[in-house]
Amino acid sequence: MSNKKIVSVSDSRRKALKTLAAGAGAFAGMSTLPGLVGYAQSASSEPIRIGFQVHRTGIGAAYGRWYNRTTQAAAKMINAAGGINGRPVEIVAEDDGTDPKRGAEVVEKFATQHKCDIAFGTLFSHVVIGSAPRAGELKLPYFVVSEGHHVASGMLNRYTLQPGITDVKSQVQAMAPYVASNLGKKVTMIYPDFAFGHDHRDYFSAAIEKQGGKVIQKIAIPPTESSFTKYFPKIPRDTDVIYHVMVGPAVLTFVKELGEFYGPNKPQIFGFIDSLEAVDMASPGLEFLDGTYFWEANPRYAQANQTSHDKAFRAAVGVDDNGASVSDSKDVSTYSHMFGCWETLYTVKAGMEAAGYQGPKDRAKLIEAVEAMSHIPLSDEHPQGAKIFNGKTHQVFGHQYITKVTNGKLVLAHTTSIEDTLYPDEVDYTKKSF
Amino acid sequence: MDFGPYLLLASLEGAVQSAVLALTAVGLSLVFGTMRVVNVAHGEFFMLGAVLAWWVTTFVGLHPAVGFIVALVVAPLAAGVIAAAADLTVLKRLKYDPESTIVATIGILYIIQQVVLMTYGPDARPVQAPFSHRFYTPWFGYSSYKLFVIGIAILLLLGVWVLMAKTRIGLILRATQLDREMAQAFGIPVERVYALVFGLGAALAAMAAVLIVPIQQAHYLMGGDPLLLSFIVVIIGGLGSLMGTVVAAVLIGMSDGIISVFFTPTLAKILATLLVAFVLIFRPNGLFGKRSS
Amino acid sequence: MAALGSTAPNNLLTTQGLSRNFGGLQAVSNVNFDLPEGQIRALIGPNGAGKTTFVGMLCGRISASAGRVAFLGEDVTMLPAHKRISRGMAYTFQITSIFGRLSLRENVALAVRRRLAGNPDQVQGEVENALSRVGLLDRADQTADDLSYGHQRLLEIAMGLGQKPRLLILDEPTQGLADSEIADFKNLIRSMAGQTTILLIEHNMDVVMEMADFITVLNFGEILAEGSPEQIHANADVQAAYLGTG
Amino acid sequence: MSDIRKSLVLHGGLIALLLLLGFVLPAYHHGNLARVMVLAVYAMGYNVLFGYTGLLSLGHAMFFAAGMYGMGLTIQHLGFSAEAALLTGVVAAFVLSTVVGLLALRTTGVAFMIVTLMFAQTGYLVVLYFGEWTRGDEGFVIQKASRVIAGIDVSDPGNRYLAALALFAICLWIILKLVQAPFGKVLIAIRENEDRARMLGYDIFRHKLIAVIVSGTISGTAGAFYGLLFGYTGASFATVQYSIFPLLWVLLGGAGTVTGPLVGALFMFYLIDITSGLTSAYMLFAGIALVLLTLFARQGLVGEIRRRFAPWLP
Repeated sequence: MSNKKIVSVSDSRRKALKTLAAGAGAFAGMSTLPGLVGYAQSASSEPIRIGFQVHRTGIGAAYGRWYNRTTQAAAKMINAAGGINGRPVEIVAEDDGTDPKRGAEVVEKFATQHKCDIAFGTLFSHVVIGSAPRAGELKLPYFVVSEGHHVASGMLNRYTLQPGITDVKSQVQAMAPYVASNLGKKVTMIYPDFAFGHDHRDYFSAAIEKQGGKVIQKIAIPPTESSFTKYFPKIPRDTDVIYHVMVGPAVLTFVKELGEFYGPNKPQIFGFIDSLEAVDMASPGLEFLDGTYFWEANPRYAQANQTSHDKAFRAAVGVDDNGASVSDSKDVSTYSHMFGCWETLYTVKAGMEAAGYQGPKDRAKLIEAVEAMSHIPLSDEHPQGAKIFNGKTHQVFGHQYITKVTNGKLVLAHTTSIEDTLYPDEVDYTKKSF
Repeated sequence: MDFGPYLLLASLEGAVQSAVLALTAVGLSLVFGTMRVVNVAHGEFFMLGAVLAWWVTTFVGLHPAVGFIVALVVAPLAAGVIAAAADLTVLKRLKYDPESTIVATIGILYIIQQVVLMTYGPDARPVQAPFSHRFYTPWFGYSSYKLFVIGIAILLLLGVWVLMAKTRIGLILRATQLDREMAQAFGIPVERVYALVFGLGAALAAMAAVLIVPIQQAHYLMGGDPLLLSFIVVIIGGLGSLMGTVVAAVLIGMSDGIISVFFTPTLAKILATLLVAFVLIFRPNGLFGKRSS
Repeated sequence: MAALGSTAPNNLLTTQGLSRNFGGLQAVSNVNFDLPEGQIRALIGPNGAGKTTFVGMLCGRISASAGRVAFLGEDVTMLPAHKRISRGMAYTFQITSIFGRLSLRENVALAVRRRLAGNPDQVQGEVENALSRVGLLDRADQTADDLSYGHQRLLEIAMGLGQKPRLLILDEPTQGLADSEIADFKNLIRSMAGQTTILLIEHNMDVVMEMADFITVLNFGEILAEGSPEQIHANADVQAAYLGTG
Repeated sequence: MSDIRKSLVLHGGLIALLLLLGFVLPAYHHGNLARVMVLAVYAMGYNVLFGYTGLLSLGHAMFFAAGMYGMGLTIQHLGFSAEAALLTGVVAAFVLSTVVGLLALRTTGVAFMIVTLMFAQTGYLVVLYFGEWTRGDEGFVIQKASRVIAGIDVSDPGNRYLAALALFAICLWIILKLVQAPFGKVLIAIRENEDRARMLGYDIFRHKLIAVIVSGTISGTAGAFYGLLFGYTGASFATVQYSIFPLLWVLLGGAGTVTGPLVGALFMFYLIDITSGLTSAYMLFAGIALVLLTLFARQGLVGEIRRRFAPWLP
């Protein structure tokens, strides 16, 4: 963690300062601290520190590795192009163990020890929800890349935003029209029996009914499960489409066993790529997936109509045309999620530059600047596609992709419009105080 | 699906789980029975077996079957040696005091798990089955390899039984189990026997993992469930009773499969878990344990 | 002195048809036993005669298969051990059983406090009294594990004293004691005579003959004979039993 | 100076020190210490059962979670005030520990470990099963507005620290009183030699049951406060891992010592916080620490101090 060392250079001086401040401001309550510290910092023109909350260990580890590569790549790009407001960007990474408790502690560490300007990069929803309250209390802008609905649901606070990746509610509802009109109307859903799975269940059931379809069976798999075959008989015979979404180390087992169970004569199968993120499509036992469909936020395989932006993005992060690491073809990326880190960092850059961000005292300005954003065009900064950011709900909305497995590759079959992903606001964070 | 076939499938799944569980739990039971040590790190030796299997198969690289057979020999051996070393360096020096050994093995648990994390990484990696044949009933398809697992597990269990009942080593083990001091008096090198038993227990867990890893993937956190389950099995089976352990493994494995037929998955897990708790509450010495503990 | 088999009102403890079998093996069968208040009673018999099982049923460590136990005129057969103890029994284990990692003081205090949890000062006093009576007061603050075996036996007796029991059951108290220690022990028992009824399981015949007012001989779980030391000494069956089983 | 006096001075001094630290510590460590104090309360509750009574539970996360969810759910769905919600959390833990005690105490030793483990696992699955209300693994935020105890906003770091300290001080006092009272001495006696304690006339089951209830309720109180002070309620706190933690903290600090849990929790927290900067496999150091502990300091940090220098430590 070389980046840590850089931090410590000017650390001692600030520590001393801070202790004094603490002593003085003690009776006023420690909450006065960040302000003072901010003053100490803004004078200097040292790097902009971005606290990167990364799942190095725990069930999120595979995502974490690629989130890290993408983030480091983006930071490199930004710095090569002169940084933010002329200041270099420095990524301060801390492992949260994919655990909400540790996550909150890490956020505190960013704010109070590493003196980060913002915190960023969290994927797993329970870590986001566990950490966001602390970010709010510490008045630390917290840019998550989680695709959870927690931000737009209004559960969190003014300091938490998700400008880089569309949330699950949008993703799911945008799938319904295609599923209903191309795959079938009687759907059986298989999903993990926790909140993420319940979101899929609830939003998709509602969306498919709007399309005249119906979810005829819902199979919630306990997260502690490591073998799945025994649940498949619960799938009704008259199912047109199996809708599956799984996470965690057991995903490959799940898909393989589904294949063993059905063999050649299977119903239509539509899955969220989460079931196979970071898993090689060529893994033994996945042949049967040929002809099935997947949601992807960003197609893993370079498509025929690949944009120059996607090309540049792959080159920068080190991903080949099959979505695997250029250095190791077995090391498959989490391509449908990691772009969010890249795009979020560029949004932060834009926000800071718009706000004329100097230091922690300008954090509120930064939030307001980002809230002011709306249309985000397709570009090298936003290679996944054009987006609309909703300042009120702190949530971004973008195109979604449906790909079909053909000869072991995921080939683009459909691209949704941004409108497909929109839904009525559930909160207006701009009305909440800082 | 009709009830009959469903039950058949659930039973098959239960049987696979039972087989692997029995193998893992017998390892734990052996250690407890002979050494009176509760080995909390048992699950990590299981995990070690799976990870080593991945390494061996990728290293060998030839036909999956070859790699599999090599792994079936190498992984348990390596796990056994590591376990024996842990026994000689740590447990022995604790004089096998029950409380301290629990703490120490918790420590060993973390050490093994984290060293694997550092070297093998946090990913779940697949190991190819020695053969990937599927057979189809009118209602569902099923992997022949899973049946193969059941077969092998039964053979291995028979092997353990022969070892314990028919060989001189078995005799020594049983003697040590009955009365440590007496065994020592009769010139049995108890300390070496303990190291052997601890290694053997770990090897059995590793073997079970090699069998299961083509079905599941090798992951550094995969040790938790086998530990809990084999714990349960050993207690339900009556501490130290190998036969009881096997029977309990079958009961637990099957019930997990069958209960899932009748309830929604999570509810099934809840009921299965409660079932175990209440069996112990009303038969504190396990189903096959002697009355006085 | 109470006559054989009588159930006179002054009996502290009475059993009727008390039996216990462990899976077929009849350890104690149909014992009728009376213990008058204030007596020092010895319970003797060859190894495996069922002595420990019998007293185990008296104080509730072992449940009876059949028969009843009456203590202070009340049926206690169904009561758990701790309830019988709190009614005035005390039991010292055959194999020394003390709180090894605690101080002698605390060991005895645990025995005393059950009666006097209320007032610490009184506890203090009784603890030191009990310890001084077994001659361990000077070691009061040592850890029990550090004591010699003989002293641990004495500590156990001190715990018995600390309970101020109506009935004190001593299971082979002199086992493994040196002669000098045995002498001290005898004095200790004498000093208790009158205040406490004592049931003494003992192998050491000298101790038995010297201390006991009355002796009950158990053999194969049944009462073989009862009587004064002289009567027992003269009893042919008893000699046979001992010679027979060594 | 009498032992009671000594321990009064020691523990009084500890509280005073923590109070002082609350005003001088740099923000980061200030926040950590607040956290650790609440976790230490969890461990102190665990210690009553494991350290003093000698019963090894592998399921205390269920009590911690009972307190946390009793607090969180009533705020979330019934709009309870913080005070009422905290009380609900404590009551929830009390009821659960009573039921679990009555059932689990029919077993001993390893069976007791497994039964508690199974009950805790059930608790975790139940949280997931009722995801509509609990939001399962994701959990939910306790909104800032509801985090006000008696007019004091505990989302403010200064207040949070003082609240945590108050909780810690009260529990420290309760446990100190408990272990110095005859009742506590009996618990120790049961730990040391259950059969002997019974034959001194003590009702073992009753004492054990009360120990489970006290232990579970204190742990639950910690859970309720943790959720409120840090604004989050989630299922990860009900997992096996969180049943193991108090065991580790207590073992590190010293089982059967009043201050051990705090020392252990603090030690573990910084062990992880510091080593996580060196490697992602930071639990490796926890493992090594445990092994070394069993080899060279069987009684834990405070336990060793008591053994070598201060036998009077409660």
